[in-house]
Amino acid sequence: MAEMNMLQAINNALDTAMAANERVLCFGEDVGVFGGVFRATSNLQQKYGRDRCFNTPLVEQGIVGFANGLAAQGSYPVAEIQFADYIFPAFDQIVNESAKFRYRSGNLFDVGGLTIRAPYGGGIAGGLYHSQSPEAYFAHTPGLNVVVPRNPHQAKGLLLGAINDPNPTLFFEPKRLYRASTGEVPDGEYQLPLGKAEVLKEGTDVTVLGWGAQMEVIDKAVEMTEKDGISCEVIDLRSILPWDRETVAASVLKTGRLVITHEAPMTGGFAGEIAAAIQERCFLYLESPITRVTGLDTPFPLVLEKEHLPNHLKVYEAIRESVEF
Amino acid sequence: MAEMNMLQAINNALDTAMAANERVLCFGEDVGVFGGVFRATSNLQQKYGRDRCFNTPLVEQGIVGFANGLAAQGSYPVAEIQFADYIFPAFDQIVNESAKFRYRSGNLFDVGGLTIRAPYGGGIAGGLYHSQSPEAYFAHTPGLNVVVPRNPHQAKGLLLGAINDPNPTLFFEPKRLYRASTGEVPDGEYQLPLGKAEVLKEGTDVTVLGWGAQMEVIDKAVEMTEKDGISCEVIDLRSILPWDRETVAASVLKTGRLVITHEAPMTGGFAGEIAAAIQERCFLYLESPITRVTGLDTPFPLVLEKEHLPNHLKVYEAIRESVEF
Amino acid sequence: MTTRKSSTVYSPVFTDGSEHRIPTFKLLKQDGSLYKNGRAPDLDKAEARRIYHAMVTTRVLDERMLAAQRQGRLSFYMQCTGEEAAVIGSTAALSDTDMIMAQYREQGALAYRGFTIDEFMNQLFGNDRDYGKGRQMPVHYGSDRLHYMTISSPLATQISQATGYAYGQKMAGDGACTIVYFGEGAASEGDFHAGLNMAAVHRVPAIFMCRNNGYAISTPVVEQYAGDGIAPRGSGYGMDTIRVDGNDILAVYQATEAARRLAVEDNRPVLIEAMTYRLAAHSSSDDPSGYRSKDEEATWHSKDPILRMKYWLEEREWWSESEEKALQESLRREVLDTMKQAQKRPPPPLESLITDVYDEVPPALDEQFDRLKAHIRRHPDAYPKSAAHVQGGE
Amino acid sequence: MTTRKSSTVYSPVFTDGSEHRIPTFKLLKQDGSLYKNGRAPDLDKAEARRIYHAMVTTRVLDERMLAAQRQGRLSFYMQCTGEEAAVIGSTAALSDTDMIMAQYREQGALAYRGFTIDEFMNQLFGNDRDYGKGRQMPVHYGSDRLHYMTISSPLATQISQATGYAYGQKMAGDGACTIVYFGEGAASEGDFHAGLNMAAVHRVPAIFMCRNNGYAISTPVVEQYAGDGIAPRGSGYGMDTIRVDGNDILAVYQATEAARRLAVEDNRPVLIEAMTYRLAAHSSSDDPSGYRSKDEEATWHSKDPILRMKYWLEEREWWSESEEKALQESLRREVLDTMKQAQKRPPPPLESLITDVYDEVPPALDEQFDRLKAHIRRHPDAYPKSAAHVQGGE
Ligand SMILES: Cc1ncc(C[n+]2csc(CCOP(=O)(O)OP(=O)(O)O)c2C)c(N)n1
Ligand SMILES: Cc1ncc(C[n+]2csc(CCOP(=O)(O)OP(=O)(O)O)c2C)c(N)n1
Ligand SMILES: [Mg+2]
Ligand SMILES: [Mg+2]
Repeated sequence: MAEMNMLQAINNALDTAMAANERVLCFGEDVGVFGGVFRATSNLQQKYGRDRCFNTPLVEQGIVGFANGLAAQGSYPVAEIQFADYIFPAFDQIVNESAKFRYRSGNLFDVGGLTIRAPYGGGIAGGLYHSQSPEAYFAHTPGLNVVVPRNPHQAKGLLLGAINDPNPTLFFEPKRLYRASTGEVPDGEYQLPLGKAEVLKEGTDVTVLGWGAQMEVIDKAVEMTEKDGISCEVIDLRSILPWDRETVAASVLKTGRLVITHEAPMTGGFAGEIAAAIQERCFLYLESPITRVTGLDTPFPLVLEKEHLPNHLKVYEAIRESVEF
Repeated sequence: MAEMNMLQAINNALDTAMAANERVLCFGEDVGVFGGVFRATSNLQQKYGRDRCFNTPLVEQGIVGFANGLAAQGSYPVAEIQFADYIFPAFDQIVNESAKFRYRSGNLFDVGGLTIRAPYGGGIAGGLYHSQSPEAYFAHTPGLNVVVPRNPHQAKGLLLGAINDPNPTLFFEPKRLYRASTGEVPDGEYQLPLGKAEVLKEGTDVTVLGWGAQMEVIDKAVEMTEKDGISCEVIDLRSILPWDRETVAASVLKTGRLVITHEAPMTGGFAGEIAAAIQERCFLYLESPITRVTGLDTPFPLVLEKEHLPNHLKVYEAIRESVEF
Repeated sequence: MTTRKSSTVYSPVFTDGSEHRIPTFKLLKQDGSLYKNGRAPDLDKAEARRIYHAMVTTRVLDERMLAAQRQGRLSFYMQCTGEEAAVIGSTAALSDTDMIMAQYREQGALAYRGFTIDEFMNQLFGNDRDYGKGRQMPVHYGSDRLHYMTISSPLATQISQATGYAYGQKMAGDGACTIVYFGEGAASEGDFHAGLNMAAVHRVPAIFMCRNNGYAISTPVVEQYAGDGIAPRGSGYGMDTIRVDGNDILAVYQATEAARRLAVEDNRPVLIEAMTYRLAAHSSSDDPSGYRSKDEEATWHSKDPILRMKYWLEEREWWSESEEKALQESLRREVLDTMKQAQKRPPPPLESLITDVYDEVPPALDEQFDRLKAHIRRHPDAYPKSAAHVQGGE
Repeated sequence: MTTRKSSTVYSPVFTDGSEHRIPTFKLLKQDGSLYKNGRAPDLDKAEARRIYHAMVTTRVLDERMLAAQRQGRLSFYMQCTGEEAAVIGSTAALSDTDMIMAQYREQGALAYRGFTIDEFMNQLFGNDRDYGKGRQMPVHYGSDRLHYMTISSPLATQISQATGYAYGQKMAGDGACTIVYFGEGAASEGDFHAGLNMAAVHRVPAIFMCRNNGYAISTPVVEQYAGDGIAPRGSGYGMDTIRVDGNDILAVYQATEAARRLAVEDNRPVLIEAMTYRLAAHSSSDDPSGYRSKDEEATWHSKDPILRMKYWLEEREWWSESEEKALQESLRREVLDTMKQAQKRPPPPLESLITDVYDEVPPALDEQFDRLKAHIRRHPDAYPKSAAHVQGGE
């Protein structure tokens, strides 16, 4: 065990994976000698050589296409997209190729070894193009795993889980936690399961659900509501796709109320899917409408970022409204 | 008025728009002398010249990038993507560029003149890559209009509405209706409003909502339910983004029940957004869970397409279940 | 960086590349004789006959299956006709374990590697023996046994994938390479640029084989690019490049053999532009009469790559008219017989709808499937293909 | 099609383009004198001084704003330092109404066109006078008045857009062209390939100006491409292409002038590769000491494009040391004074969060906004920037 921030935990996960399996490769823009613009791949080139950790030319569609080919060949590519906002040129390679590779070939070929890492989310004064949370764009794509960790311990365990999972995985890293979130991280190999939500706190009045950096926001909000005497059950979804409907439904069957929060705009965001599925599953048990606390239905702003983001105050109010409905 | 099929109506809309405004241009793969692989642009090059209707090189990201630039310059590009399945290489140009052009420039520049047409949907034995319904991928993107017509009359009016609307519009054409759907289409210019759903049939027991080719499916299903004595209110959403929550909510407040159907996979599909928003808006009036009848959470299959698609029998059963809940 | 020496000029001279047109490599004339300065590659009789056999197989298969499509037995088909030399000549120059990543018009490569008529048919009819489990349209073949990646319809996506695949081969050190086929139309896609540039930078053992057949559906090359074809782009990436007469089996073979050496021995990727012509329609859905002339087609018919090879074989007495006749007949018979069998076979089982999305079926999808089965059980007549599968419960 | 004549060879010769390296066009030596064979472009004194003024403005602005960033007054900044000649020399050779579509490091073009220090500052501080309404990060300038498209962070997207914009200019027949700037890193993106190929095919009046400054953040050109830079790709598209010493204001100017003629008079798009160097860090978030040597930086410092122009001006007695001093001082003062003003101004109004997503605010967004305002009214302390805007409101 060592105290690490999230970047260190990710770096440590990559190091662990590369040490364990020589077919694990890390690449992307500035990933090589520089160690990535956030330094998630620091020292990996020095340690494992230029063949296994390297800079690519500046072309996201190429990075993912290259990674798809490598994975089909049997390697374990871990491709970095410098910011999740820049993943869209690779959208076709991900949605039409990675996701459908196994299915269309009748399992003759697959890209199960593929992992794509990308820093995502707001809170770092990044404006339109260094703040987006694109998870919902990918969550409409059967064949993909979409995973988001909330802290260093989770980041390492889920990233190792992603690299070793036999399906292609998008791993979105909440970049505002990169240095802000610290905690104890086990040495060596451990994997956390994909597709499983985690109940972080049990409660009886309302279920509060999120992922990634929103878990911190939820914690703050829940702290406030507890002072008001409201008992919250807190769930970290962790995997957006496939998502753990069982755990969420079980919780809502108990609490009768659900508040979901994410940074992405509300319309078409993944909270919509959850709300739709849970109202269907828990219809007779719901005591108030399922509520979504999200970014506005706009591009991501800069100066008024604070106003835009679903912060703890907004989540707090939503919890209260849900309970007081 | 003339009897037309949907392709003829679309061709007629393009002809009307090009005749009315010399800044309207049509281009895309095989759009020129050939008139498009479905012949939606037949004769336009012959009529308006190679400068205003032309083939592009085979590069969707370029087609949309080019169209974005043209629109920023003040033209009205109508770009064709040969199949909606091939729109993903242009995803970045659409989601990061078209959608955010006006916002990021503080309204100094915009691409409001842009329209992107693409045939979409299943039912033509197209398998994975000639069948997709990608509307939900775009519906998570503030700044875009997403429009789907259900018949020739709607196709012409909505397409003219899209071309003239001061915001970038994705216009998805249900290709299995191209020749199958026929009807009276007015001569000359008329525009149907974007952002407005249409109530096609009033009813009291349950609201049945869809768009595009699913409207035909709904009609068949509703015919069956009426025989069972169930009164359905039928709504064509028409615009997926921005969508007309008012009309849908008003209907559900009346009927207390909602069945939504689309071809795309369920998870992350746009029915999820509608269900989430409507359960919030109509919570106390809902008499049964909002139900979604959709494609499976898989890539689009070929031989078992029929099993995969949300046909009238599945919609019919869902309506009955909703009413009998 | 940016410090490499380059010469200096003192007035603004522009180049559009036209002063260095890339020449075309040829060996074989249409009558089967060699050009005066040409030297045939080292092709023994068995290998030459294997190649020729694959070419004829491809041609016969294409003719029969187009006819079957016209009769309504098949929903869709695409012919390789006219491009057999470009495809088969290049595949033949490789090791049989090199990876092939094709576009969709390269059934000749599969025929050469030994994909059986039965295997073709099962895919074309999407029956229970189709490796692809009836999920993709006809001609989307794949074979792991033959190192032939399953075809994917989105164009050019395989190009950057080939770069990655070849990088993996280099890392594995198994002395294999990847050949990737694509049309001159697909070469306009962003993935082409990505794949070739990355291949040059990362020095992968890949051969980029462009079939320049004059058209992308209806779009002629003059509306596809303004330069001297696809080849000069290779030099732009610093990649070894060659242009070859794509209807010349010997030139294609020899160029690919040399390319493979560069790729495998020196990790130098190679771009080959094979100049050829799509003699048939783009696909069974297309009618080229609207966009090209009969004259143009006739010119290219007179350059038929199969005839050209046949004349060469005959000159060497490696092939005879009677063998030709026997082969054509037996192939036709085999195709027809096998087609009948394949068409009769049942569709893939209902489960194939939901397997292979992930390595295991996720719970939510399983639940959707249960509902589907129950639904089909209630309406067996509406689902004739699969009702039998669900009778008597799960 | 595919019938254009090309010569024939009878053995498999590969080319990787290295035999036709594209030369560099130069006019001006570092000491301000011309190369023997060079002839200066037709630049009068006023124009030369306008250019020089813009270069110095850019340098001073960059120095001051980087310092401001270091002091924490600004969140982010990017310098043009070292590349002023490539940017300003090219913009100066155009008509002031030609369209500019830049990447992000081309503030020099704006300075040349007359963007005021005040306008720069308002954007940098995202205040209520920022044309972009405080939505984008610093250096994402835009000006419709000056025909300068608002910067967008995703790289290379502006390249294919420039092709479309120029097509519109051609259709409008207004005799204007579009110049599009991008780095050699961005030239690896698919949109580069799309934009240049389409420009050549559709014959648009566009100038593709690649600033090859040796690095894309930390990635040196040897890890970006394996060929002879970006220029030979232009010939691959059949596009007129030239490579120019990007630190040589006269060569850049003359090359761009000639390019503009080709573009506007003959609808021939042009690719210019300007060889230069990013003297500063990639951005205020970057530290280049980890990926390049002091020596290399020093070599390029000795090729400073501003000094080079200054020496030339001085030689012609169009500029003096005292003017230099006065200019530097007044610029520094103006920058500092204006910065203070800009920093003090209020942020854009709360409404700017929701306007301009569409031409009109859609009802659902309006409702979200109402809820936001109500929320802020309940928690004014949490939103110091905007609480004032909603007091007493609806
Ligand atoms: C990304 C994408 N865009 C469009 C299509 C539709 N399409 C299929 S084949 C084709 C033409 C391809 O031409 P080329 O690459 O020259 O190959 P050829 O058919 O001539 O062998 C087009 C436009 C597609 N399959 N994928
Ligand atoms: C699509 C995309 N990918 C990645 C980035 C992150 N990024 C910003 S600048 C840059 C390097 C650009 O290098 P180059 O084009 O050479 O321009 P220079 O900075 O040298 O002027 C990168 C990778 C981005 N902005 N957009
Ligand atoms: Mg072709
Ligand atoms: Mg650079």
